[in-house]
Amino acid sequence: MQELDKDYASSFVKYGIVAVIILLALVLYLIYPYLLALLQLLFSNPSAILNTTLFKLLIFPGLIYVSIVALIAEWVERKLVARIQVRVGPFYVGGWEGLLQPIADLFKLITKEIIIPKHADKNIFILSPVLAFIVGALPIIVIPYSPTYVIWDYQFGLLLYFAILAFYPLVVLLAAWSSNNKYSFIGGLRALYQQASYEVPLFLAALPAVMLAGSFSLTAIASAQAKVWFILFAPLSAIVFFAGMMAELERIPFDMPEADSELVSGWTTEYSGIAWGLFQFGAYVKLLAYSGFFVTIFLGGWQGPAILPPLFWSLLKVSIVVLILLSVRGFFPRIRIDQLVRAGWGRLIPICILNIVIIALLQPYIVSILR
Amino acid sequence: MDFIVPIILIIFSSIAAILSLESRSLVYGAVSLAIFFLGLSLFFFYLGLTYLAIFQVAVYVGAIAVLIMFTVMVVGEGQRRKRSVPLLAMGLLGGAIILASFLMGISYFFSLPNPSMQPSFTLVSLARYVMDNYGLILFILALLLTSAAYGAVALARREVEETA
Amino acid sequence: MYLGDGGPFWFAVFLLIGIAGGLLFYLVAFILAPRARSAIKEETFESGQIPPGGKRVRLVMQYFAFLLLFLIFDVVSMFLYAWGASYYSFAPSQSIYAIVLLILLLPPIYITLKVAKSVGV
Amino acid sequence: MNELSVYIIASVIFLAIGVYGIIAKRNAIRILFAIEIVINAANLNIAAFARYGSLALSQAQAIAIFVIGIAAAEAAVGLAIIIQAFRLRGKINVDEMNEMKE
Repeated sequence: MQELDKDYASSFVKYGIVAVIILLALVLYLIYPYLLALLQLLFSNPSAILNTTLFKLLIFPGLIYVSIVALIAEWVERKLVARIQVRVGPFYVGGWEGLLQPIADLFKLITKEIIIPKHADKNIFILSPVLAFIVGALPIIVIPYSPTYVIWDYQFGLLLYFAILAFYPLVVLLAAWSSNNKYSFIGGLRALYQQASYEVPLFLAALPAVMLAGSFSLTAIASAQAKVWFILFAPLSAIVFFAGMMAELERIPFDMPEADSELVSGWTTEYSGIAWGLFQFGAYVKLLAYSGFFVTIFLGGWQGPAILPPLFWSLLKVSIVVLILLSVRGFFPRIRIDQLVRAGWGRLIPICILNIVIIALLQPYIVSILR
Repeated sequence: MDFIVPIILIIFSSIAAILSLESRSLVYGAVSLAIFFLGLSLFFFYLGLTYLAIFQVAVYVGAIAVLIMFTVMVVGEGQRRKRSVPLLAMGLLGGAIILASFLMGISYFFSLPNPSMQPSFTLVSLARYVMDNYGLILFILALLLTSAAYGAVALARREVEETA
Repeated sequence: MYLGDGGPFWFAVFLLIGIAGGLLFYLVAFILAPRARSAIKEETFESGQIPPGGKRVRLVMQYFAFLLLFLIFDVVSMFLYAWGASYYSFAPSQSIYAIVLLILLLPPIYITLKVAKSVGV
Repeated sequence: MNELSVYIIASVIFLAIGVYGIIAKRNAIRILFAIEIVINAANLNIAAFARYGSLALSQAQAIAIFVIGIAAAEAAVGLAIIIQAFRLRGKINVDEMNEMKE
């Protein structure tokens, strides 16, 4: 046994101080005029607050909403899978049906010790959970929940979404490599193969939506579906996108990177405490981001009968997609990595190409329907 | 006249580029290279070439940096040997010659009046350039990419056979 | 030019808040969590065994060919996006380059899959 | 000093760094890094002349994405060669790969 590393605690303190400095700089320099404006609005015209970007960023389609939904999704998943498997699931914490279980989990994780294994690359080991969380959370900035509830209505929103998620394999690979563990590294390589094999089907499956709307802006794509949802023009692409989405999220039929019966916990094996918690939190936020994206490009976004507000429809659709994604876990066994790669390249990409060619050739008919 | 942002970007990207070549660990070098690609995409974004900036991130960071990092992790650091001084001197000399000669060559740009900026672009004109005006180049590039895919698969084939 | 009230500004704010929030979790954990260290606890986890081998493990990779194909396809799909966004301004006959681009890349996939299958991966 | 020259100087700096790396490094992976830096320097030059020159922005982007496509093909083949050299020889330093000479 070799000597323990002496400056173990210093990296936490160092990064914690960096965090405090960033927050102070943000509040003091960047956003304090906006905060002041928000406070003035609070007294003069409270309903106008809902339309300020700072409110959107911090509260509704932004950070707090996403965090709460991620916590609820954890509870729903445990409860749903338990019911499918005729168990009870979380039951005691929080009175009714264990509703406060996720918060208890959060407190449990935050008070646990963070173990940094021997020979681990300390800086990358500590920073990669934060990066995984932020890469999962950033895409929600372009996803519209209604014509007004979008943080950044960007002209290239769809491309920006894919560009942000392109960082994810990098972060996974770094996390797996830095823990210097065989299980982690095998899990990381599996994750890389999986992400690489299913990113191309995702790109190609989202292309029909861009073609039909004639724009990269996600708001434009959603409002182009006022007459017909794009899932009717591109049903094959929607199926492929759903499969690719589950693979990118490492949900159960595609969860080889975390295969807990083979690889302990995949690429998160050496992570403990809140470091692991950040990975899980990031995974649920990413689930929400993917569901919102799927709803926007295939299921018409906020479109629906005008009896109820657009916000209701988009939240309803997102909840349904999230529920389907979560409940799949109870139904399917895990598939093998070679079956996964074979299905990704041999089946999904040709199906995507078929759908793109069909849409390209049927252009006159589509113009007569959509325009 | 707004020099602050480009100068910050130049410093950021140059440090990343130098670190990617000079860092001790190859993995840190690969991370620095990814940061350099990101810095370049920020340049493109600031110049208003948005599609190119996002293309750069998706291809360079999302694919090339990942592949390089994968290769580094599998191949390992290689044998670390002492720096060879003649090689280092030659490299520095080469870099200096490039820097000096190009700076001399372009020095007449410095005194020119500030050129006018191009207006922003439309996606349709971009697609017209890619598919119509440069259609033949695209066709040749498709052939090149196909042959590169063939070549890469053929080179990696032995690997597949051995690990099976 | 790009600072101020625009989207990139809020993007940067979001990024900074995310990073600072994530790091702040570490600070809270550092204050709340116990630190009972021991050499055995920091040993690399290997299901209770003492890990063999050196510091960094290297593993052989399968499916490397698919990673290279991924690189090629990434580029091609970005070209297709440039075409796809201006779908309505091209006649179907003008889209021939895009379709040729797509069809040309199917044989390498087929060959890679065949090679992979012939060696039983 | 005009704004165009700042970007050209940036591009020349990156080019010089890349040329230094190609000459001074012996590790094949580092040489690949240096080549990528050179290609990116070229792209930055195209982008700068598009913004401040007579090249249309869309035309410059078309040219630059062709360059990136070629760079991707080069990286794919280069990495396959590096992996293969490592498998066969167990080393990735270019000055040791001299079996063809003997």
